[in-house]
Amino acid sequence: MVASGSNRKLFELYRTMRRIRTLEERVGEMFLRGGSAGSMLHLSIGEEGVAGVCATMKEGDSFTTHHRGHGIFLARGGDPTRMLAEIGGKADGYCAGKGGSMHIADMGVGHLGANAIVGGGIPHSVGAALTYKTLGQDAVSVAFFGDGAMQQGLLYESMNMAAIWSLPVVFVCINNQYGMGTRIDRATANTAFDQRARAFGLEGEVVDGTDVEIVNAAAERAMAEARAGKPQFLSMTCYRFHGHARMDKSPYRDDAEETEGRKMDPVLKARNRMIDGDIATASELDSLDEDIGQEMDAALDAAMAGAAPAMDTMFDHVYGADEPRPESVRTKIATVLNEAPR
Amino acid sequence: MVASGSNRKLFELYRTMRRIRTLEERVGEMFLRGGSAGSMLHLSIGEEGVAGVCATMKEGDSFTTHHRGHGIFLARGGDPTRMLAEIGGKADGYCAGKGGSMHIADMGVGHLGANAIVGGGIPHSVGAALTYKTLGQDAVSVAFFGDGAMQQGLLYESMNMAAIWSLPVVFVCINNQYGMGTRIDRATANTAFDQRARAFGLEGEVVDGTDVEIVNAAAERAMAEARAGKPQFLSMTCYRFHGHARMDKSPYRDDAEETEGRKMDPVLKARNRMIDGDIATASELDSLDEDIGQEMDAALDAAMAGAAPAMDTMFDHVYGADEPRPESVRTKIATVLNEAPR
Amino acid sequence: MAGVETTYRDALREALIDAMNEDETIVILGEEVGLYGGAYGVTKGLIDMFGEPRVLDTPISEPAIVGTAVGAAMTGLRPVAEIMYVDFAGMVMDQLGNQSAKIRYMFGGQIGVPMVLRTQGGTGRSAAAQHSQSLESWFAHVPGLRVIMPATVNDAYHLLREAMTKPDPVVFIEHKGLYVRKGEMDKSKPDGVWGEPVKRRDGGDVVLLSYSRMLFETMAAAERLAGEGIEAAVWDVRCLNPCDLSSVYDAVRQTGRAAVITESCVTGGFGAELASRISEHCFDYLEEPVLRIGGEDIPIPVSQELEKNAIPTPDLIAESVAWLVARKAPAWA
Amino acid sequence: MAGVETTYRDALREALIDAMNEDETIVILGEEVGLYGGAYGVTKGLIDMFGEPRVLDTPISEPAIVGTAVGAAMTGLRPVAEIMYVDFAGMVMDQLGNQSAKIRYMFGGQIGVPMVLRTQGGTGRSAAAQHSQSLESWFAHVPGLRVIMPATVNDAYHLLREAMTKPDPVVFIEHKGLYVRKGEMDKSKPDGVWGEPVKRRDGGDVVLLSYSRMLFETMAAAERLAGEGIEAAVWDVRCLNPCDLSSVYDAVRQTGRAAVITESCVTGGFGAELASRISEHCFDYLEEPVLRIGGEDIPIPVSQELEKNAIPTPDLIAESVAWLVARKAPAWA
Ligand SMILES: Cc1ncc(C[n+]2csc(CCOP(=O)(O)OP(=O)(O)O)c2C)c(N)n1
Ligand SMILES: Cc1ncc(C[n+]2csc(CCOP(=O)(O)OP(=O)(O)O)c2C)c(N)n1
Ligand SMILES: [Mg+2]
Ligand SMILES: [Mg+2]
Repeated sequence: MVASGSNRKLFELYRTMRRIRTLEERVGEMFLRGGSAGSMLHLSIGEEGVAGVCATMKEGDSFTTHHRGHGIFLARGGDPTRMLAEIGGKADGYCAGKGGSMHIADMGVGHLGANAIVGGGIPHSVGAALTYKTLGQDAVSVAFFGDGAMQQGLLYESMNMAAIWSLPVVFVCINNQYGMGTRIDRATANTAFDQRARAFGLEGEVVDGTDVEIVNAAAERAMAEARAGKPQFLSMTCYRFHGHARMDKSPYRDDAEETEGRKMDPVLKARNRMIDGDIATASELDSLDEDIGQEMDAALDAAMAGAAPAMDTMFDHVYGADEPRPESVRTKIATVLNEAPR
Repeated sequence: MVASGSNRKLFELYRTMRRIRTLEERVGEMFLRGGSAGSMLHLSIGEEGVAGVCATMKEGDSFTTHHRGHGIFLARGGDPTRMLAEIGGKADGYCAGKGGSMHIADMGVGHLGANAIVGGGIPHSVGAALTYKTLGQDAVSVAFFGDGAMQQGLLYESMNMAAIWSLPVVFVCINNQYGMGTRIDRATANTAFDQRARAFGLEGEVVDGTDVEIVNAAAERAMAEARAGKPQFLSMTCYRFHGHARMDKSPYRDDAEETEGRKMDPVLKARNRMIDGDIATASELDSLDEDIGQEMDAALDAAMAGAAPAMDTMFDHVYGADEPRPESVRTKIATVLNEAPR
Repeated sequence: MAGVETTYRDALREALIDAMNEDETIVILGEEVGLYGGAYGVTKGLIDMFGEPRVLDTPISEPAIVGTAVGAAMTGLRPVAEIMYVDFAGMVMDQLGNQSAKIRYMFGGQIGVPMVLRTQGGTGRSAAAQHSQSLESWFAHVPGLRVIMPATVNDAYHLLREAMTKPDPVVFIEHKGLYVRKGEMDKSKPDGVWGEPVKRRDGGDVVLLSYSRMLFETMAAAERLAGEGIEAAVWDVRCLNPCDLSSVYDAVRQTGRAAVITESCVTGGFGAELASRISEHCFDYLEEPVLRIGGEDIPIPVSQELEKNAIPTPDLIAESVAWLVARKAPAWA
Repeated sequence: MAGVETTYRDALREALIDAMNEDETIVILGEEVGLYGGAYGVTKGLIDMFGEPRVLDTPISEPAIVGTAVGAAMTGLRPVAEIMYVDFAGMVMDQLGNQSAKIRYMFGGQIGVPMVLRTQGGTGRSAAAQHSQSLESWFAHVPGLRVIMPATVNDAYHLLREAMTKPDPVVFIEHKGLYVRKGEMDKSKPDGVWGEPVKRRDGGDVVLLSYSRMLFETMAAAERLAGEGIEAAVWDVRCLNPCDLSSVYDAVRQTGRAAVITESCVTGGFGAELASRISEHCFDYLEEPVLRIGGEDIPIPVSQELEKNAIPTPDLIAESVAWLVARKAPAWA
């Protein structure tokens, strides 16, 4: 059945969240099957509530993500096959196998790039917003980052600039309560992050990141304000379901905490709400989930079937077209020894 | 006459402030007479209220300053002759003519160093406080910096660490309302700096930096709290009387503003208060000022009479004693060419 | 159009003005670039001519200045960001080296970062250890960055103009000791080609390779050597990386002798890269080792006297080169 | 006391434990050094053994981590700060290069900064462009810093122990590809002297100079060359700066041939410094130019296949050296 209006909206948000979760599950599978490029893969399971933010972004808006950004990119239109291909370091990945999970990007959908430097991408969104204001474009840039970045000074320099220049930018902190093995209360003495934003002249809000409707409503407000030149900060509280990266078994937190934490499940919460509210039936949702499972299986198979980049592509894209590709070390050595005495 | 108790205190604070002002006037004179090492000399005239903070520090406490730190050092026991000698790049300056005005330091009085990097010295005070806590020493470290450093991310990283580790450190912002030609309201959208400190878990206060008694009372509280493991932030509002450095004529602000600003005179305010309160007579204070003038004249003459460092000292103190001094380029070349064919 | 005499500072300023008039996407951002006119006056008056936001005074937030420029460059602006002293590179190398330089590559060529980072370095003002450095070798070791260090007034104009047309980040390092230096600027005649060195003086006895302010100390040394009957060719590297040195190799193959003169301290400096390349490509022709004449391996002291002698002087250059060529060992040898 | 077989990681860990037991002023601070045990396990269990504050987990605030270590080192502690990846150097070069390295000098010798900055670099984990770099040349260009890069298990122990006794900041760069490598550790017998290279293999035909993980690729190449009748001496630089290379000069004067092998990209890399010094000091004896075999001048790509070939392989080293020595040009030449 699936009604219209706000019901329809919740249904779509659920679909997005389920696709994120299933994609991340496949990423984990890809690693286990030895198909990923390395083990530095950061799953956003438990953070699917970001779908509520992504749904408020329009075409022309841009965003930057951190090392745990698969879900955000998917929600903004990333193609799972090309995403998984890049995560596998394949030639037909979004970045031709050069960037991988931590450097995936797609200018086509305004994805200015994931970043392997905690906080590193934040000022890029400020810069994008500076472009929009300077060229009079009606667009907003959203910087997504984790709670760990709340301890990076660069964030506050970025917020301050956004505030003095009244830039259309939204800072979104995905507070999964951990930075690797460090629980947030061991990383800072004051976790009321909205205070920080206000102290630098922004408007800020902390919301339950596991309730996608709450996140969506807050993001709607924030995006509208940002579009009007009032930079915003939004922190969504959630829980990192799994280890930091694929090798991490989280020995630093006990099972009881994890069991509790995993009850903060944005996907399940939305599913139950739809069933309780007669927005959709369990079987409807089960078949949707199944379709998504098949979509992601197909994507994983297609991605893993892809080829590694040709060796020679290593020298592409170091500089723009006006500059010759760097000489290989082999060529350098050959030149030197050919010049040397016979 | 000069009474005892709080009156005596105000008198001493006045003496310190007058010595700061007169020393800075001599620094300006030294530059005009061509005796200073370069022109990057930053006078703290208008900021003499820091005397109120310095008076609350005990032996064993340490401090770091910024590029405008002459007054702070003098108030903590700096010897004007050796200070001016260093500012002149002379052999008998505090740093043997290697550091100059922006890198003056004296471990003897706990001066961990001035710094030419805006914000650069702040974490050094946090580190000193970490030492005191770790080794169980009853000492506090005070980081002095300007309002410009309020826009340096490093400050917030430092505050955050001080807060989570409950370190005995006091962050003192000397808000003279300018960073070079940029008035503070063009550098940030929210100048209520105490909010920033609280947002990171510190206690913070903004006070009138031109009333040395107010500054002193606030600093007393802050030092006591910090000693008890509660890091503090204090911002003292004042006005930079002169240009940023010796070459700057402040074309970016109009005379009317400067005239108004210079009315915020901490030295004059204390003097008038003492006269109005019958703590001291004008003539007593005039003769005190005269003595100070003679003291600083003598210091300037002695400093300028000093010799430049011996050329060879250039190679000292690059590494500790266990490492040979770096070879000079001359020696390197001589070695190479002596090895080469005759 | 004929050349005019002007200063290095004004040539840079005119390059910015001409480019901003032609290209509306160019914006200047940095500390004191607006009302103050730039710490060394290069952007004086530009905020009146172009207004905000094309000329933006920033807070004292170096990492965010560069990071903001990166994002702006990715989305349609051509930012010219200024870091007041190259000594502050240590605060921005992440945004510069990990972000701006690698974005094109990491993203598989999807996009570049067309920005210019203007900064200045070097000794000469008793500015001490944190305001007097020459750190070009840090940038030259980062693939994806282009590193430019103009010495002449005409290069100041033309290389900055060209930097503002490049599809990649260009680190443009000026020298605080050159701003008031006068020279001829001919907007219609560049000194040479981007990415290649320029010969500033002919000479058949030895090839001297330098850049930025040291070029003039080297020229002065060459004059002195001429008095002793030694003819030194002087080459200006200008574009440190990427850089095609083949013309220099040809010259060295003629003289069999070469020296590299840098203000940056010798150990780990860019002089090692230049000397290595010459040794590799001219090995058969070299009659003597390639000399590295550079700054002392020490922080820069504040005392004028020490500072002056912490870097190569015309005396040191001339005496070293005379020895290299004519085996006239100086007193200190 | 005899040697025991252990891993590079555990040798480093034991060095920290032994030193902390002997010197109460040593504190370890950095991201994940405590509960997590270090991103690569080097500090595993230390927080249980020594507790806080001797082992301090920090927020993700690299500049403040180093800055705090500087202040602590100036006031009586001996901090061992950890920056998880050398790639983050761009965030801390100011506190490291402008502060820790220059304080003794700027303050006229009043005080030093006895701290160790532990970090790790290099390729091998498909960690891509921002987690795979080799940036030692940045540090080696800063007077006042000491730069150490151990390759062997025994050096890992002894050099880290000695680093924790130095009166100045030591940048101690480990390699992510070596942590699980096994070797002998003899606490009573260091491999060699601090500040000097160590010969790892004898050979009269050519001298190969390397350090960190590339040492083992070079050793592998040397074995292969031996099969072709070419005897390569292999020297391990270990202490990059300051460093006394005179023993290497003597060796090169014997062979007349030398190559420098680094993982860092060639242009502006530390290999240029090593090659320049050898060319300067062994000029008369060199029969061939000193070869620089280094990483490609590109960011590190994520694809395993590309990553493997972005740095020197034993194949490349062996083929290049064979050509250098026996004039056997490889297929690609
Ligand atoms: C500047 C920097 N410091 C440290 C790291 C290593 N690191 C990678 S992710 C991470 C934790 C980040 O935590 P958070 O920001 O909360 O993101 P999350 O992993 O929880 O999504 C750390 C310390 C890094 N990549 N960059
Ligand atoms: C990191 C850094 N950025 C820029 C500068 C150049 N600079 C020196 S002082 C100064 C202004 C500092 O203002 P503030 O902190 O308010 O101190 P004040 O000069 O007002 O005492 C600037 C921008 C510097 N020295 N260090
Ligand atoms: Mg987190
Ligand atoms: Mg100020």
